[in-house]
Amino acid sequence: MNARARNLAGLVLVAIIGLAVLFLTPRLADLDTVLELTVYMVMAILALSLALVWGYGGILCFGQSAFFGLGAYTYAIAMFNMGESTLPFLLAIALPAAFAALLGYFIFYGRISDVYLGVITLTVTLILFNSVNSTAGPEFHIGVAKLGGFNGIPGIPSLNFPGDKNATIDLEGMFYLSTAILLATYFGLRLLLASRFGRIIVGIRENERRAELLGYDPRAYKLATFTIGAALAGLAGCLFANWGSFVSPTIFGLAQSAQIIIWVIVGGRGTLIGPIIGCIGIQWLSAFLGANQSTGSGSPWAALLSNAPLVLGAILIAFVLLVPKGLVPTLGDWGQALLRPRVRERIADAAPMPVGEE
Amino acid sequence: MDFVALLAIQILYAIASLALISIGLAIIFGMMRVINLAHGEFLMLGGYAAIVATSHGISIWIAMLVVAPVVVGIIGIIVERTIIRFLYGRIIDTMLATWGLSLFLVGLTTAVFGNTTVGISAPLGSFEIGAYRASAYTLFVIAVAIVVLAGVFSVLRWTRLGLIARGTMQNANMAAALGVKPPRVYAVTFGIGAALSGLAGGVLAPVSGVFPTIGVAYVAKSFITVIGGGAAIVSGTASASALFGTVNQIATFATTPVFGEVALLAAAIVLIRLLPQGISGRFFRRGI
Amino acid sequence: MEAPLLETRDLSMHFGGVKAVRNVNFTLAAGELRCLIGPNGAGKSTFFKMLTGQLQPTHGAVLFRGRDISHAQAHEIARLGIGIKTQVPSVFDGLSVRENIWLSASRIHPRGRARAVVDEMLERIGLAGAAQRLVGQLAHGQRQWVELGIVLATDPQLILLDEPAAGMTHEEVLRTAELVREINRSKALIVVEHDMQFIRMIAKQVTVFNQGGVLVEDNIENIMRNPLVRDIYLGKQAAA
Amino acid sequence: MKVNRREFLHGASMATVAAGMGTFASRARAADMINVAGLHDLSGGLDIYGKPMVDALTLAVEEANTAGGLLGQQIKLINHDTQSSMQLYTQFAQQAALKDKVAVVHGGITSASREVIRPVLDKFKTLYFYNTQYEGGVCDRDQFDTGVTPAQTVEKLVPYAMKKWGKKVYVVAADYNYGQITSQWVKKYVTENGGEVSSIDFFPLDVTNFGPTISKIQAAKPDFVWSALVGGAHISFYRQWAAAGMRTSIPMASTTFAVGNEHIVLSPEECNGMLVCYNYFQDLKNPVNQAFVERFHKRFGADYPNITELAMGTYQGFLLWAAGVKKAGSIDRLKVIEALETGINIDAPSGLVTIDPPTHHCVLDVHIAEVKDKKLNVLEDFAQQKPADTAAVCDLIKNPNDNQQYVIKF
Repeated sequence: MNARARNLAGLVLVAIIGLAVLFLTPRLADLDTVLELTVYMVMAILALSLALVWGYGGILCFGQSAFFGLGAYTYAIAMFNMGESTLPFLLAIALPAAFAALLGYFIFYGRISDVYLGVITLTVTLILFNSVNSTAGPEFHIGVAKLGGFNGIPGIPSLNFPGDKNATIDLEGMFYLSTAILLATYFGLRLLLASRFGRIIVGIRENERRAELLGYDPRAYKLATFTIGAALAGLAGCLFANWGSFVSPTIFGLAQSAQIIIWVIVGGRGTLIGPIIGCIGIQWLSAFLGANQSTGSGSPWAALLSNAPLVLGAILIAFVLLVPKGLVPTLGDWGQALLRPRVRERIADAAPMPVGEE
Repeated sequence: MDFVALLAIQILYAIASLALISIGLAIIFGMMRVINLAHGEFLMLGGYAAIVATSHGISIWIAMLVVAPVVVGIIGIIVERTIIRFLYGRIIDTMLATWGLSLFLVGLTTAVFGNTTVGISAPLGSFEIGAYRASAYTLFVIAVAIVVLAGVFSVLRWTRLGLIARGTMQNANMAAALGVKPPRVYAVTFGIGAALSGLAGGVLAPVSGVFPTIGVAYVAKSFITVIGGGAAIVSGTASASALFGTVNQIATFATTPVFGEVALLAAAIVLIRLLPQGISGRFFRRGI
Repeated sequence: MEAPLLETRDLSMHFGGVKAVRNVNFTLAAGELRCLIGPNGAGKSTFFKMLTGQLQPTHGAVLFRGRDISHAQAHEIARLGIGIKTQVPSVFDGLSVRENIWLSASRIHPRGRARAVVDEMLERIGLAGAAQRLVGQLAHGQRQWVELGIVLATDPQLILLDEPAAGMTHEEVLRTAELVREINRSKALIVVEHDMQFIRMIAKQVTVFNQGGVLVEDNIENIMRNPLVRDIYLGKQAAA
Repeated sequence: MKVNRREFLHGASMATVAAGMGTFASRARAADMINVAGLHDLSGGLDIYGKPMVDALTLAVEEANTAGGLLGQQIKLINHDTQSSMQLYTQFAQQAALKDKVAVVHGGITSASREVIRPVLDKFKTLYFYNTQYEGGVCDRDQFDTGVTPAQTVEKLVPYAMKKWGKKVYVVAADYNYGQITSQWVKKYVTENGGEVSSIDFFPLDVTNFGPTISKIQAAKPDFVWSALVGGAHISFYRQWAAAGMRTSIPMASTTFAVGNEHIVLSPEECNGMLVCYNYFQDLKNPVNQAFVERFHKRFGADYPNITELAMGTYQGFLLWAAGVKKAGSIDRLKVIEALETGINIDAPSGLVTIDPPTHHCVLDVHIAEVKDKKLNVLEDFAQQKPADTAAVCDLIKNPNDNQQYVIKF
């Protein structure tokens, strides 16, 4: 079974599971489950955005939440001012992308890389956090939308079918939409990575200097990757604002940024399905740990297990020590070890080079 | 005029506290390329160590200057032996592991000490500058920062330990040549870094109080300071703290704390853009 | 006569106080094959780095096909037609051999053509059998070949080879020399090498670097006889 | 081939769904019980406030159950730890309404969390009690706010403090809408009492260095400082204030201090003499309260630091809801709301607490107390304060479909 056949099998499997979740969940699960899954799907899109930028582009962006938050705030503010969701939806994607393009130009054409890039992106989110966090006063508003500072913006109107502001999308609709967009994003990225562009950004990740000496301009390719990632994060932000009809500055916070990175590491860099799994797994875990607290009474063990940060932290540590590559690549290794000795771990689920095709 | 003097002290204090919370991270990151996301929790633990010790009747000075660093130093070594040592050269994995560690420590402290803010009142009382009064403890913090930086510098510069440490970080064989096991050097270095963080946490406890989640307030700022400072541990940390502290305080006085914070962060971005190697990378080549 | 393919004027590179390359005036005609020799630290690699835009000269100029490229970006120079094979093979370790070659071929060719070029090149460097293997898992010699393949696939007019025979078995050295001569039928080359047998096999003109400057420039026989060269270079080798 | 694929697809989808369901199956549901949900932060930055509230709610439910439950049914309390995360507030509010099918949700600490919960519970027609003191102005028939609002406390404390100390006030406040709005009320009452507010400074909740501000305050030389600072980080203000030797020279009043037990965390030298004003103090000398404190200590230990304003708010919130249910003879949302709108009242530890029908807020007693050696000594009582601020903008009897939080202009 060669690489391409395996990839094809993988694609088909993902497609089947994806469609199954998409169409069967609302029929078989109760509304609460559907809503819970909705937010996981939205976050998975966010995870994918970093999977592209970092996992494939090799750009360790510590501030992916900046674009996520910008998307959410853009949608909220535009929505209050316009009422019809088509333009706000597009703005929520375009604005973060534009912001990323500027920031990226500043970074990549300034030849800033690895940990320094991490710090700059982190710093940018913190600036956004601090600024937005201090807009509680009534004087801070854009059009009719009050920024609300720490408390954020509640009661954000939901998306509507393009053109008709009264045909708002209901809760199940949001699930279908989010899941569909997640699937679209996944397969879209698969296409992108199988394209010449995708090959080149992986090449640049592998050996930037060599790519340069072959005549590729790494700055331009990184900038493009960074911008696409930001657009996706913005899209996720828009959907998130819809899901909770709420957005607050914590969306820019350090915790949020680190969380996205963790999803990718846990799931596995250099894969797309990995970060999705990592994201959903960790989200579900923290929700599960928080639910049904045993207070006062109950054994000390119960109390300890209901201590969300403690358990989550322990799991992460155990993870990095035992499954350093991340879930999917490790599973992939095991699987492929059975199939053939050579392992193509680094670009596990990217389709092979388009040679011998057509 | 008095006010200017007061302002000057506030600026010095801001610089000192930045340097204090950063130096431990600077050593751990600068010498072993480990991005320790649990750094904030090391500071937090230092605070708790100092407070618990004081509440058990130990003199506050001993508690802050001895108990806190020793306790956290030991914790640091345990962490290095049980987690970090498996991850050298895997910068990203250490990030994930230490992030997990930070969550774990927050959860643990909450379980042990509960979640309310605890603290000890600052000793030394206050002093007067003309019409104004300020906490004498401020001056103490400044002094501690100076001593710590000078100490780290001289250890690295003149002692065998420092030589071995610097050597090992450049190449492990050198330490072996000097008849020292690299693993031990790593453990000790990490321990010292942790100890200094503990010291900082202890010294700042009376000022800011301590609660399990206080680490978050520290980690980003110290990380930015360290990177802004660049490779040279002492001169880098010192110069970056000086820059950021001054910017932050002046902006705060002139406007609001928020703007002060934003000004600090903006300064960091500009700095890294202009000097991608950090301040020391530009001005103190091959310095300490 | 026509303008030289490559020309440097007083090309110099200083690191702090150290003058790694000083006032080098060097010319290379189209289609020429030139060898650079000289002891380690003579400035050969720094010279290459400046030709390929990896370093910006402190002063002086590099002209390629009559155009000043002293301050051009590395990728711009590559696109103008200078390819380099570095001393330590610089390849895409995480990608397969085929993907490596494809990455460079597809810079100048559309998909379909690129594929043909890749197959061709795989044959030429004798790795068609290992096409699907990760380059990171290949032996040193093989990675040398891969890098050569990458460079050739971008079809540059001038190729810089930094110690192509280093760490090769005698057979591999022979093959490499053969390949270099073959390449030279269509392209100009500058080859940095220590292995005199290898140089004899390929070179007519040789330039000797010493302490960052050009010591002499002559045909191989005279160079071999030149006492100066013996002292600073062959002498060293004999002693070594 | 086709068959195989269909079979496979079938299998795969079932597997997925099974997995999906399995993960959520773990949460129990008891049809024969009345489910009540509590949404509070037991971890993360705000757990300081959450923990006592959860304890109070737990006690209230246990007492109700030992007393035979409600309408002959036992009450099942479901506590969710929202981990100081707005996303989890949304998720758990949804879960409470849809999966736990609760009769009422008690919880939410910051106004932010309330504004996250409120729309969700409105959407799914679930009754919601917000039991924290807050800035006022929420007007929503599906919701009750049992905490005190500025008009009930600030209005009393400002004149008291001005009489005691003087007319020039310097306000330091947390930079979010509670702090913003409270400081506006302070300004209003100070000027109405013929004083002046020399400055209002706002601080994000994570600020810990107050050196510059303390200097600014000294430069302004006010008669006293009004603090509307909130949260663990802001405690350092009082520390640094005392360390600078200011406590003795410039006194301080607050309607946020001690809500997080600051008066116990800080040493007497750091906060003695500060004036505060709340609905509840643990040392209130009335039989109901003394009995309550005894029960509370029996349940959670005599060393329990202090029963906070928020804890009592939660306890009273539950009692009010229970009273509503008894009167309505049903847990049906509308019936309970109507029952509560008859102006139900309870004889609570803090005194008489009555639902104010038009605002769904509470008429209750407030007390001014002085911090003295880690205790709060009550100095003066003000009976039955109305939620005048919210009442100025909200009348749910006239327009029951109103649903928003007003920012009260004056």
